[in-house]
Amino acid sequence: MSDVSDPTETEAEAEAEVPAHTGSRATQVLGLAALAALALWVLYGLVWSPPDREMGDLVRLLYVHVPVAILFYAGAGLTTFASLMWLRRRSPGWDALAVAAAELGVVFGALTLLTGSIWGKPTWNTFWTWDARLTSTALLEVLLIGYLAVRRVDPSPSGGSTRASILGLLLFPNVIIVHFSVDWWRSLHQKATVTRLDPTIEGDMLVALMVGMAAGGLVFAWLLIHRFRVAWLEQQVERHDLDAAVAARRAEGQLSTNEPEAQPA
Amino acid sequence: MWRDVALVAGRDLRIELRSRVATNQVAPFALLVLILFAFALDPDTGVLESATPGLYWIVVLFSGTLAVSRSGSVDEADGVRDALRLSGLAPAAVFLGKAAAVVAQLLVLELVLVGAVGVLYDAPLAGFPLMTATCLAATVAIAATGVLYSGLVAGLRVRDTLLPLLLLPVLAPVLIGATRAFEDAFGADGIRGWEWCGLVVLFAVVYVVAGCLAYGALLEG
Amino acid sequence: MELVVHFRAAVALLGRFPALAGIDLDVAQGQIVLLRGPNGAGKTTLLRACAGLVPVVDGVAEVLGCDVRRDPRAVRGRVGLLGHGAGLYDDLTVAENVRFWGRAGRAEAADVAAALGLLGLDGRLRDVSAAKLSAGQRRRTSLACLLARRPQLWLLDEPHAGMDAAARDQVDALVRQAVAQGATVVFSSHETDRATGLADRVVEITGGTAHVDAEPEPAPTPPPGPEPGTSEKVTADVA
Amino acid sequence: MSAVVHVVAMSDGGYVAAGWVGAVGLVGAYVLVTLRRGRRLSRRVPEGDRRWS
Repeated sequence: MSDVSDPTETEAEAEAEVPAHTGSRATQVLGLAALAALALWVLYGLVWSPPDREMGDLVRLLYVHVPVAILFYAGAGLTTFASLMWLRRRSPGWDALAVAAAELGVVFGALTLLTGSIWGKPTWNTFWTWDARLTSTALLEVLLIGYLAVRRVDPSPSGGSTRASILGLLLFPNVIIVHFSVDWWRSLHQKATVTRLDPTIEGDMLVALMVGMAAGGLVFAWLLIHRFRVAWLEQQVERHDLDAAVAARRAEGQLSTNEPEAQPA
Repeated sequence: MWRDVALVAGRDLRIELRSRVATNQVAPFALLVLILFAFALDPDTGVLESATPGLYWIVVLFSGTLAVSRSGSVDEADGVRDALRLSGLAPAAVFLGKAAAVVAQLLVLELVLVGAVGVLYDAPLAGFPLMTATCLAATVAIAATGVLYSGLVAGLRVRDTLLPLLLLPVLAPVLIGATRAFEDAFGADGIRGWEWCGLVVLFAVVYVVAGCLAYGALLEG
Repeated sequence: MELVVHFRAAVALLGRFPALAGIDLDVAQGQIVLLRGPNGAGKTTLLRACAGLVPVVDGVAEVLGCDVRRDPRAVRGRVGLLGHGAGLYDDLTVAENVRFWGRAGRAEAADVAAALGLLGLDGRLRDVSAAKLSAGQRRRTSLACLLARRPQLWLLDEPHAGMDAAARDQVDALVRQAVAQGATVVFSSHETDRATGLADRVVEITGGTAHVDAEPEPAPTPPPGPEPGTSEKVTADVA
Repeated sequence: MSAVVHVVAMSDGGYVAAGWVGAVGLVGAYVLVTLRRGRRLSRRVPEGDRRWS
């Protein structure tokens, strides 16, 4: 196995001694932007924006909850899209993107449920209610966890990807059907009592929400790139192990030609 | 194509006829759960009666998971997967055949369970056209989704535990729709049962199509 | 001479293990080729790769004119594999198993009946469920399933294992008959004497590679020659 | 607009703090895990195959 790398790439970084991590100039810039946005978000969200007339300071939880929830759905959608592309193109990059998006989706999904319940307790006086949006969000989280579970248990590289991509492909359609049916189910019993979010947010509060979305989006993108590279590295390690295994296998063949009776365990 | 579907369905049903897993294990399990619900929800307070449609479909869903799991394990025997891949059967035909066999078993089970809730829960059985249509649609939906997902976990050591985790959340809309339709059939007010039945039909169509398209890739995986 | 199997530097994976590590193999139409080698050498994987059941990830792999690396499905209807797993449904009888796999492979009812007859499964064993068969009887049933489909390429993994002497003679006769009818046979066996007697060529496999010059030496007797039963003893071209 | 007033005047501060700390904490922990995984794997892969560096 040779470690020869592309000369054009190494020249630029020659003296910098390429560090062994998943960062690059692009992610550093993105990371700094994300940090700046995070700082702004904290200032706007916790300090500069006024409390809501009805919700009081609890509105500040929404500056976390809403961006995180949107990113959760974005992660799930991205998983489905990447799975579809993998099934069509079979290029390993799409597979890596699907894992990365799904794992980020699970993290942001957990946060969505967590911040949602924390907001729900003082607002509705309960951590959980059988609202359509809550129920379908929880189900999506379970589906994503199942997706990752399948990825983890299958030992063969390509088999695991095929299984997982079909599961990933079904993910978003499932969410749509689940959401649609749950929405209809709840609207029978109570006329949408808990979905008052939109009307009262304006002015500085709207700015805070927007800054939150920008900051969340930047963090998500930065993290996605890093997680994607981790998945990519996993594929590379697998490939290198494979090369080594092929070499070892051939060597075993050369050795045992002399004595064909040798029986490797 | 349809000849192959019939061939595979016939094989699965014949295996069921010989091994009697559905009749000797799944059906008694379903009845047992119905009885356990009666212990958990006091029959005298009327809770049981109002919850009957939901309980009925929960039992069908769990039994369906067992039936689907069994249907998948039939093909886990040594060398069968290879033989299936070599056989020249279209993957979609294998999928439809297996799903059809599960549908046949579940329909019989549902008939038994309808009788059981009528007797044990004193359910006000009525609205038979709606009930029949819902049963048909929901059974196709459960079987198609189940066979597709059991193909997804085929060959894994943890397939029996993973299958319910993947399958049950996906089937939530079927549970909701079929339950509402039954409530309407049993005479509850203000529920448009036929529309709920339509939702279940839509779900069934989506999963039959998805299964036909995806099963080939799963057999390879 | 038309090549039925043409492998060049083929790499095939079992999970993450390269069971075939760049193998070369050519088999001409009408040949009977014995794969020999220690356990774990890659014989089984080679046979399965020829059937398009194991993904070939590198090199050239053509079987019956189909590229099994690109499209492993194309060749499957035309090959028959007798693997380690019987591929039988335990709850079905012998006849039901053979009929199911036969009909799945578009075999006529007559082919199914003939296959059962040729393997001596049309008597008492016919209606015995597969779960109750002995190892040798299971093997014969699997072989009947293969036979009913009339494949062009026979891939037999240890066809003699677990069988009594009479059944082994039966297998050898079936192989010769198939070749006489234009099929090609690749098989592995540990029964060295019997297997080399049956084979036109021996290929030694170790460590996932073949150790012969991969060009098929023209067999001393042209392949369509030998009549069933009159086995020509052919020296193996082991490197 | 006085910053201090709003911070002090939080009536449901506990919930807000829990939400923000939980969010930042969980994402932070995930960031650390991901970066560490990346470092560990990077060492096993030759430079040329890390296309970004």
